[in-house]
Amino acid sequence: MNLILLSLGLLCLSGFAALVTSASPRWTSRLGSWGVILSCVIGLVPAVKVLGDGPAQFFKIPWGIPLGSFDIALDALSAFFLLPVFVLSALAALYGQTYMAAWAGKKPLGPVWLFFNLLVASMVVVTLSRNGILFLMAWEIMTLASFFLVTFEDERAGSRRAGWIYLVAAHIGTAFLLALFVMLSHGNPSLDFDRFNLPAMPEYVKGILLILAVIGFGTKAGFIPLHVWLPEAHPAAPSHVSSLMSGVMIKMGIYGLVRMVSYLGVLPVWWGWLLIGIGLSSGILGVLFALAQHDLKRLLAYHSVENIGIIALGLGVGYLGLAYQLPLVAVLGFAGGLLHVINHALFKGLLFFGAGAVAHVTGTREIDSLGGCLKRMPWTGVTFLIGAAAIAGLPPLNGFVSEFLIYFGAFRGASSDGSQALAMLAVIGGLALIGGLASACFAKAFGIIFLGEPRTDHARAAHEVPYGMRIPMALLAAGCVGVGLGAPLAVKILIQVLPVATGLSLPVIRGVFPEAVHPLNFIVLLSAVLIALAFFIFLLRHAMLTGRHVQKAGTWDCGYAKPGARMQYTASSFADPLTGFFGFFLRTRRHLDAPSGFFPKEAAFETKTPDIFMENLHRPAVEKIYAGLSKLRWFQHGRLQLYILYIVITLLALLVWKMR
Amino acid sequence: MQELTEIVMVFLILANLWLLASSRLMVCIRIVACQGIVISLLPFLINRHLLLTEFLAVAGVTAALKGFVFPWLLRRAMREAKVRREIETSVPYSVSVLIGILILAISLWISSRLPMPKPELTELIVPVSFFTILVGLFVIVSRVMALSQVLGYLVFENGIYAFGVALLLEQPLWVELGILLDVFVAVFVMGIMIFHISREFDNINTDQLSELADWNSPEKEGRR
Amino acid sequence: MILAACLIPFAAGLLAFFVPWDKPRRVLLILTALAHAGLVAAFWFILPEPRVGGWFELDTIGKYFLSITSLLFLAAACYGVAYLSGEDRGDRTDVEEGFIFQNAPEAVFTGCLLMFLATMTLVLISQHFGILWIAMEATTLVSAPLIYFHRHHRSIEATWKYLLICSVGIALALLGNLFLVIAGSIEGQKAVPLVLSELIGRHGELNVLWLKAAFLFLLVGYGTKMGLAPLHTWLPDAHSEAPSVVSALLSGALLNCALVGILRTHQVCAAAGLGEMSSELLRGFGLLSMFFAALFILRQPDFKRMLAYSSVEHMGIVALGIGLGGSAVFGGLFHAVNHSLTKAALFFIAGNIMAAYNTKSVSGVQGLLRMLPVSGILWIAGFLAITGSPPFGSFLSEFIILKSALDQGHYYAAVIYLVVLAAIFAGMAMIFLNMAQGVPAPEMKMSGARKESVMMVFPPAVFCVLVLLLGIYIPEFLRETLREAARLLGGLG
Amino acid sequence: MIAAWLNFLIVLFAAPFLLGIVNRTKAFFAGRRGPPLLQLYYDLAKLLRKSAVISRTTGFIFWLGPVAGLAAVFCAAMMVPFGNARALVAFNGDLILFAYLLGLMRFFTVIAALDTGSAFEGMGASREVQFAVLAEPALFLGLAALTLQTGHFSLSDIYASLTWETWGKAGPTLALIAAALLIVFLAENCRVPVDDPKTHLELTMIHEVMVLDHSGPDFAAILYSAALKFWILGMLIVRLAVPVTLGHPLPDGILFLSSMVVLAVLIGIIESVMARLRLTKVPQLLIVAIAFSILALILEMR
Repeated sequence: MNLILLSLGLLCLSGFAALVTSASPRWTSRLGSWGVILSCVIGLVPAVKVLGDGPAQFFKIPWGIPLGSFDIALDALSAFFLLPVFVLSALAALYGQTYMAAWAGKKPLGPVWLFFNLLVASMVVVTLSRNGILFLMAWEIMTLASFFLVTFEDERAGSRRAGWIYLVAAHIGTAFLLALFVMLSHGNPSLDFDRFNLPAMPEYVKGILLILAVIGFGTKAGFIPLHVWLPEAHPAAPSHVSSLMSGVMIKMGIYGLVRMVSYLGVLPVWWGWLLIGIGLSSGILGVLFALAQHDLKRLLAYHSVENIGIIALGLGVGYLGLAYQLPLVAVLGFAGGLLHVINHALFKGLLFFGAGAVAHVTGTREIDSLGGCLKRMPWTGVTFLIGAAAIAGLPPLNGFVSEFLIYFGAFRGASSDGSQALAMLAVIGGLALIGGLASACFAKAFGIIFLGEPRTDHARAAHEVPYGMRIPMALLAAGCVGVGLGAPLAVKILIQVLPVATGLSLPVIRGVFPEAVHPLNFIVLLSAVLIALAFFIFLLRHAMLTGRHVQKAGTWDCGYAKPGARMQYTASSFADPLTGFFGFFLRTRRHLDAPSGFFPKEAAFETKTPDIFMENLHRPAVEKIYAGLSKLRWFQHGRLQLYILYIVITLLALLVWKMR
Repeated sequence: MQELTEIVMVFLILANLWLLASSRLMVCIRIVACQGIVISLLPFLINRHLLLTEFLAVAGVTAALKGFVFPWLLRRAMREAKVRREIETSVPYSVSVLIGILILAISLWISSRLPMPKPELTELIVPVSFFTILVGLFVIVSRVMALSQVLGYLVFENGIYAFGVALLLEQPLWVELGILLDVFVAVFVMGIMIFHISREFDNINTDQLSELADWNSPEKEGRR
Repeated sequence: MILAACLIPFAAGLLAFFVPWDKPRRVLLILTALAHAGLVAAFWFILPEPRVGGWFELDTIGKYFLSITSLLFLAAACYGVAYLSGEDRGDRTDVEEGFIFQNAPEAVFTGCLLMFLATMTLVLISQHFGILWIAMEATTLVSAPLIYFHRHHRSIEATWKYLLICSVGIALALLGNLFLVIAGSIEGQKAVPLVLSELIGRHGELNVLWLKAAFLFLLVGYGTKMGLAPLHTWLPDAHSEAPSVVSALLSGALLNCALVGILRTHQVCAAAGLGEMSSELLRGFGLLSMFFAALFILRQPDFKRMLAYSSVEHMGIVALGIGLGGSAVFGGLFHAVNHSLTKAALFFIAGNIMAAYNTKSVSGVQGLLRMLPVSGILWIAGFLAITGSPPFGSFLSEFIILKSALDQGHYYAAVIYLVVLAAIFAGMAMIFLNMAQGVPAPEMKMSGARKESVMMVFPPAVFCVLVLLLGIYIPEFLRETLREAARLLGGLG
Repeated sequence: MIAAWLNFLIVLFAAPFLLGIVNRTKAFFAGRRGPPLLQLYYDLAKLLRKSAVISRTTGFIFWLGPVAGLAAVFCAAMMVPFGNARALVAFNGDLILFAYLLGLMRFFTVIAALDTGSAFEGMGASREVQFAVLAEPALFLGLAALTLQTGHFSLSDIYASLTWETWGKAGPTLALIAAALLIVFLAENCRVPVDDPKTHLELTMIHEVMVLDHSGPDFAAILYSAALKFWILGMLIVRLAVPVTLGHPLPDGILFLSSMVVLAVLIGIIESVMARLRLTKVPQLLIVAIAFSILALILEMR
């Protein structure tokens, strides 16, 4: 615990040190980023220790505010969520050091590092805190710190808008959490988690609590339709921040959900159904929206919604397994969902780094303006490819492992008797659809950005990024491969986590765990075979072609006279069949200036896919309510006589009411 | 003595109604002044044994303020602001009188709901003071000119004084004096403000004093 | 001792009217503020003796609010001196409509400012309802010239409305006091004196019917001054037209004084068994005020008006907290200090913004963080504090109130409370962030070369830091005071 | 284990043969003699001996596509049972890995196509992913229906437990699953009515257009992977349709092989008698497959 506290202290200290040295961009970045890296390394030690069968650690001191106490504990669940926090934060700091150098001298970097470090620190506290006030404070600091990072480029109106939406959404989510914590500690003079007094709670109150939790935490996690802030905020932030936000910060919502629900004891059956419903809608709609995006970071942001949906599916399977007393299904669901948390941190962090690298050197995030970047930036390209394959859930990478566990849990659950089977089948179908769409989407993103010929001068200007940015990407890519190939080992860390998350006893978990993860051995075996085979075939091909005359020629142009880079298929056209097919959900807006006349000059075709929830739900609702309310503004019309009349009427009304 | 008190009460009621019916500003000021003098002498009508020097002093000061100083302040403001002699109202005078009678009914109802623990107060004094208070408020609400609002405030104040006159006697003197001082300063400051309003706007109609608002009426929109 | 707190500023105020030179007068202002603050600080160590038969006494509630007032005044004095020296002599151009106007004489301003402190102090130290009333009306009268410092038609309008609405309201409170006298009148005996301790001590002898009526009148009367909706109508006008330093005092100190008036009555009612009714009304007015404030904060085009409505909101929160009883009283009282400090800081910064941008309109201000970095940061910090974001103190106080509401089963109140708070957050976020972020218009950069003077950012900075500290740690003495005050108001400590 | 290896080797060798049968059937229906049955073997041998022409636009993804694709389909083939004989690798949940390996193969084919920068290949890739998106749920739900029916989670176990009695018990269910799998089979293998492997107009092609630029050994790898994929998906249908167990590996194997041949003939017939669907109609066909799978599931859950 001392190490964790040390790490926290160091985070804050280095943040303020960075702020103080704001005058020198170099020192600011150094202090800020190395502070994060060092404290993450320090923090990893106890986290890993606890996960590796170590005892949970506690620390509690009183705190001079009402209802609060500085009560923190490091148990397996906390440690599990701390793992990606520390790893990705350290890498993001390293990456950011180079990435932010572009702004040196143009903008003060001190605040950026301060907020970055505070963001990391607040996430650590969120996972550790065992007191409602402490949790909420850390939660809000997390929001605020990330808000300031999102609006780093506040000279852009888009950034400001994104920041506002993010802040408001997060705050509304927090309002639900406030209610949640208050109700959990009903009648208690303290908000310590261990004093939550729940057995006495009637069933309907439990239902209310679950709803509050799912809305409050779901807003942060990005469950549809609470996700609207996500596609705005992630693209606006600097890339290392996007990667941290998407990779771990939104997972704090998942953490909160799992942690709070773990205090509720036996859960109603509909809870699992609800999560599966949320998971399906978030997963499918998230990936569909991603497919329709032209902005790389926006695309990645929607993929975060998708992956949160997958995690929710896993948890939903788990909770249904608990509700129907199917421990194996529960373990599989939870294991898949939780492992996906780490996996998503790895590959989404990697992808945002890659996106940042591309945007950094080309100056654009428009997928359709890029092309051919793989040759110009091989490191970025290859790592991005690994990330893309991983997020698409392809073997032998990590994304497949977690999705496999969820699938397997759903298959298991589907073939057990009980009404949960229907939900499980929905999970199977949904996951298959999500998988196909994600794979399509990343084929598009990777293919259009990195392959082919550069479509614009932006893309032609691409060059490899410095080592400071390459190394984090390479490490994360290695992580994706490592978790994929070391899956049986990777899931072992879950043994300690699952009792906390599921409420099942450790022996029960130990009983079903081997059966649950047994297939992973085969998967890893086949993955190894796959890689070996690919390598073998490559050698074979190499052997065959050596000595033969391999001709270089232009791409087969089907008889066109002069194929150019601009004739290449674009991302929009690539995705068009799918977006067209799902047009009902996407409501893509098309704008066509058709060529006309015998010698047409300018023609333009444009598609734009705004968020349907934002466009058709949130914005109109807000406008309606506002329009209704603004009629009441007549009240303040400026006429003194009537103002005095208000006083008289109020007085008379009170007299009539109270003196009857 | 009962009869005398009741006569005074009837006078107050009539004065209020007259105030509502009158369109002449000077007349109104005089009515309010008379009302103030009568009310300041009210304690002696209610309780004869109070002819002590200190109470006499208070009553004297009150009468002087209400009967002479305030009217003088108002007239001065009128002169300096070059106010028109006619009162402008948003409610016609005839309707005002009708509403006045309605207010009288309401006052009687309210006072019937509030039994006085002190029987020595006459029956009429409570409803009459309520009536005066409400008439004062009605004048503030219905009259357009800033000056008549001050007038309304004075009537309102008179009503409260009439109500409290008997009760305040039990309270320490200088509380009463403090209250009087406040009222005096209030009227004084209001007078100054009226002067400034007239200088700024060329008249003292409060219609123009409705620019600070969070809602734009159609006519205001049209003006812009 | 206790009367000195009132008399010192009173005397200084009188003196200020007659000091013809600016410099000494400003020094006098600061010295008086310092003296007052020192005196009030001393009260924390040596509780002053009651005076005039218990008419003037510093109980815990009074001490708490007096300290807030004094602190605020000290900051306002520092800020005010810087502010006054920045005001041009002679003809000035209006920021909104471009006409020429002049300021009121500075002597009048300073004098009234000091008198304002004196009258507010009097409100807080008086235990006698009559004196309380006199002082309350006096605060209106001496602050009216302050609002009318910039002499033009808008400030006249604001002053006139302030004067008339508050006078009418407070006159109703006088009627309420009279009812209180009747309530204390007993056949054949001398009536119960209007002193708080007497009224509470002899609660059994009070006539409940008249007490009820008295409470209603006092609530409406002082509620007008406190800015409870729908009686708040003067508040946005006065706050937006007054100089920022005055707005800060009005919002941070004066509203509290009116609150104390209501609290005193509430104490009597609670003692006489009418606590249920008075609490219910306070809750109702609290929620209504929050709702009305939200209505006008959303897309408010004038940032000073927005701050004014925010005061309505926060007074609503405090009233709600008091009305909820239990531990919410603690929260409500604690919220009062958070609100006062934050709001004062915000008004100070609003003054800085107006000085640099020459406008009160939200759309006219952009890029504050770039134009006035310190003010910009404080503006954002103030925004977070005023909306109750952790780690600021207002988060704690609002949370305690929420918890109490839910613990006691006031579910509807809790829901309305949360919804309104969220709506206000959204509305304010839009306003504050649009102002703070972005790039200032190019011509601004040229003209707005005026530096932020230390005196004009130091007071708000201190307040922001204080509110932040209160969110992280409440010192034991303050907790004890709040508990004690909450107990006096029938809440849990 | 040895039998499993043997079966695996048979698959590896026999896979191209099936395409020969399809082509011969089609030729028969068209009244032609058609290419030799072993034509694909000849093609592969020829391609392997040739050198390659590679586009200047491309990079390593271009050759990684065929290589990884072949490796993936190899691995997938290891998990597919040979009739009722257990596969080389069988474990609970292998059907998930099986489907995802096919997905991996598709992913690499698609990005290899995009690597050329050709508008036509991009178009093919785009269509490919569109159909795959819909084929995947159909496949998964069909397999889920099979696991529900049999209670097993491994392809080998599922297919080993299928017997005529199962048909007797749940005939309609199995028929629906088979139909769904057949549609998936046609789509995944780019057969009529989804795609026409014999088309010569780039604009209308799907799979073939993606590999326009590949040549030599790379193209051989692609052709061979396609043949393997044809086999392994075909097996899912064949064993479902003919769940006969004779009791001895040898006759069982022979029966299975001949069933595969029958399937190839059947595909040939389908290709001969049906026209290719308009591209916009293809998704509807796949939706039908999903509907079949769901219907099968509903029947089971009754």
